[in-house]
Amino acid sequence: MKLSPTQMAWRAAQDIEDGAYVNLGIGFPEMVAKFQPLGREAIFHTENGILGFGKAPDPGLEDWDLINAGKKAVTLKPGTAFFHHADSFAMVRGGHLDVAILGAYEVAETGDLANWSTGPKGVPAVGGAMDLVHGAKRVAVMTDHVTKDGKPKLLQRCSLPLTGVACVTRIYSSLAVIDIVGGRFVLREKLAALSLDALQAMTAATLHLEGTVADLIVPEL
Amino acid sequence: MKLSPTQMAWRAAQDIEDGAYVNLGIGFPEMVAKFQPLGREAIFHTENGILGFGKAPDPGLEDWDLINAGKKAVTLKPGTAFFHHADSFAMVRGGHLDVAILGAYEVAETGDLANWSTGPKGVPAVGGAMDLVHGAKRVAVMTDHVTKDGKPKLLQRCSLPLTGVACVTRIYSSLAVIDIVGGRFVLREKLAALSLDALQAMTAATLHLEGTVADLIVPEL
Amino acid sequence: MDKTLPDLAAAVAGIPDGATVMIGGFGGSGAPIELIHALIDRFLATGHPRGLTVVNNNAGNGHVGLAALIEAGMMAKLICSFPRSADPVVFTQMYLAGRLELELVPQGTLAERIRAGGAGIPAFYTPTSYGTDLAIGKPVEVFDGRPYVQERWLKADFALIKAHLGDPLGNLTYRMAARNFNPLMCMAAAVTIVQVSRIVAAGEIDPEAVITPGIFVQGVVETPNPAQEEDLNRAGAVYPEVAA
Amino acid sequence: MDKTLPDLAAAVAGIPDGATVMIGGFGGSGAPIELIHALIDRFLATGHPRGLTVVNNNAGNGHVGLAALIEAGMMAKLICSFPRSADPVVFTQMYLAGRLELELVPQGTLAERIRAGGAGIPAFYTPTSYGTDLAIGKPVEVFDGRPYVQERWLKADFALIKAHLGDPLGNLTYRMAARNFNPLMCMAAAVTIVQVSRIVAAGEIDPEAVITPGIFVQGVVETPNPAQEEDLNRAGAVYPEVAA
Repeated sequence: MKLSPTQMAWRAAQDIEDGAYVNLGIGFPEMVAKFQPLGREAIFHTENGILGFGKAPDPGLEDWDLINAGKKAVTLKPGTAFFHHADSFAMVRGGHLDVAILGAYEVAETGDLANWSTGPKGVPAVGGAMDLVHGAKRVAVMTDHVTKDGKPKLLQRCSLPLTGVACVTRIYSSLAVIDIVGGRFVLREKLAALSLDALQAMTAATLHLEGTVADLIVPEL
Repeated sequence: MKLSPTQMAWRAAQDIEDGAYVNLGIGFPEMVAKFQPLGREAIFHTENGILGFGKAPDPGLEDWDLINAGKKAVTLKPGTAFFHHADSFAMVRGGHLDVAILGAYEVAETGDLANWSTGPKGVPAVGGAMDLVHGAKRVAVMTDHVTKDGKPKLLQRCSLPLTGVACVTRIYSSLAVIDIVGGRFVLREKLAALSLDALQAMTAATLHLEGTVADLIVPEL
Repeated sequence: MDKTLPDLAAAVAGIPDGATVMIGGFGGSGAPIELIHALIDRFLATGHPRGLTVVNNNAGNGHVGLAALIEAGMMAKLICSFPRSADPVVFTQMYLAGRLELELVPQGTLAERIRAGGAGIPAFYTPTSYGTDLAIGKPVEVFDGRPYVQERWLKADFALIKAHLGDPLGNLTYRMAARNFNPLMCMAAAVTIVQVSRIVAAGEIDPEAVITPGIFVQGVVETPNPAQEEDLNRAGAVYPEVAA
Repeated sequence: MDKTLPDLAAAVAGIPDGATVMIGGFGGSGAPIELIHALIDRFLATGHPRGLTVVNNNAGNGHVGLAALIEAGMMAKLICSFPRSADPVVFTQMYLAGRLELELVPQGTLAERIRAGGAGIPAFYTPTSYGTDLAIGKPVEVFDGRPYVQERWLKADFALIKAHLGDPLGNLTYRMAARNFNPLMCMAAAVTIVQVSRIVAAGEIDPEAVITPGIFVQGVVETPNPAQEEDLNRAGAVYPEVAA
């Protein structure tokens, strides 16, 4: 019993304010755009130089000059703007984004993130991740709470090569919503059917409590 | 017997190649644009964000959003481009200009230039001069050979605050054309009626000779 | 999202005493005269804001716009490249009287420092000013055998900007060379307030033609037929007008 | 002045062995496929240029464009941010076999290094990569209490660029997100060669709409109806075509 990536995306979407400027990482985080609460409209930024793009076009109607950072086709909306890569990362690095939501291999209670390299073997690829973690006012992570073989992904210290130091402020996991405050994991929400002990057992650093822990309630999707 | 500023501008214009990108300093150097030799067309850059602008409009037809760095009205030409100040100085600092022509208070045989401050009194103003002296492939100076009270402006070392170190490559003076090569003044042209000794007497650093010294011949203007 | 502001007074209402304010323009072109005058109006009515640090390429001309803001006594410090103009008497008197601090910055360095502020680049190296009085006290480093001066970013609390078209999302276009410092200052200020000649609906500005994307803009106020500083000065204008 | 080039072969004729070549594009969008293929044609006919250092955001996809250039064996080193794609097999095999050097650069740092190369900024500081393996060996400095990594400019001997409209002066526009790295690379290369869908007369591009002013461009070649890498890959294209 855990949230699907779609459900994690839904939960992450609930925290995005009306009018927020948001960058969604390649892959599952891209789904966040689909779940904007009624009456709120975020403005999405993609590293390759578009602000305020719309949803995917119908198949066959793609224009391959109009893609997002994941190389997927997107569409125009009233108010879309194009710009080059240096201006795009000025938006990122300059702190103009409100929220960035990224995937993760590991997150540490220090806020350190590892999401770009699984080690010295294979082909390393970093893309815009190292820039994004220093750019947005809030850097959130969307991730399964544990690896496919059941090992914790929320750790005291990351073991994989870092993407950034002390950069993550909130984790939307498949089991819980956890803030990172002052180098500690602070549990905000967890699945109601899951005990705190069970959640702690799947987390390799202490889950601190500040006030009540709400139930993590997500619709069937 | 000396060249007028207009005649200096004419002489400087003869060295500008067809298709050269050129920035002309505020004041007398601006006149260089009027004397492009037949069959050659330079492209003029102004710090405030125009490339390829045209001549001054007729009085009464000025548009004050279309001005040069000297705040004088200019006009559009086919192929004009607008850009912001950071892009404008990327052109300058990035070495994309072929020629910059500036005024001078003093020039040293080292290539040092002083043209922005007459000392601690009064209001200092630098504008784009310190950027331009490091930007263009050729940095030339247009200046009277001596001050109004007859003192040399071409010196071993500048006495006034520097605009740039080792930056000037050619001097168009009211008496001569002088290159700066390896920290020495090399005389290329002088007014025919002026003896080398007389010219040297008005110059506070040695004028070196390499090959023939041509006559500096300029039309009545 | 609607970043439209109702009027000029509302647009400048939030600027506090002691703020650092970037003001767009190169001389008069691109100078947000109406926003500046609204800020002067507020100061004359309330005594605030004062003690401002202003970033602008110049130091005003005549007795309108930036010069009028100096003349009103609202400015403590000016960061600029060229404090000369056809009629710089306001700045010159204030500066020579020691009532105004001046930080003189080469024009390209000023532009790049502002861009750096907007782009999250805390420092960069430039050949500009090496070996001159304007490099005194700044770190120097040699790259590829050539010396460069380290310069720091420049940020502001507010930017007052003049653009041509704006939409409710804050997307902007400019008019010819009135672009100059304006797009850079939009990036470098925490709160960027823009006067535009016309507010158009989102989508009316071609996405290819947007010069400042809305992410850099917090407020847009429509100001049709904005004054040109040059025209005002040729007419001998003074702000605020002195009663005859 | 006329920067127009007669054809693609002429456009790529001057690139020597060992050159550093920036190639525009983000994945397939904005990738100058026809210029790349012309360069491959030259290599196949003459054995030159080889040993190239290429700067691109990615490392090719399938067997066309950048991937085909790698597959032909012309590249010694790749500077990029993201050497993954739908079909990265060409790069991956070459890299894992040790036949290709890789310099991995965070995407925003790559963009800023290229801009710095074009803007005469030899080095700058960025928060990006601080504390990571990609900062190893780079100077770190603290500004306002926060650590930053020093990064160096990136320049090239040549840039191969895809734009939309171009005029004989070299003024360019781009098409939507195909803009990406292209305007930056135009600035950072000693010789910038651009394929455009259409060459128009000087003055036909609105001066406000020029994205790359001609000063950054040395040659323009008209290439109507340019191929999209994505379309080629979906059709299973291989360059050069293998005789059946």
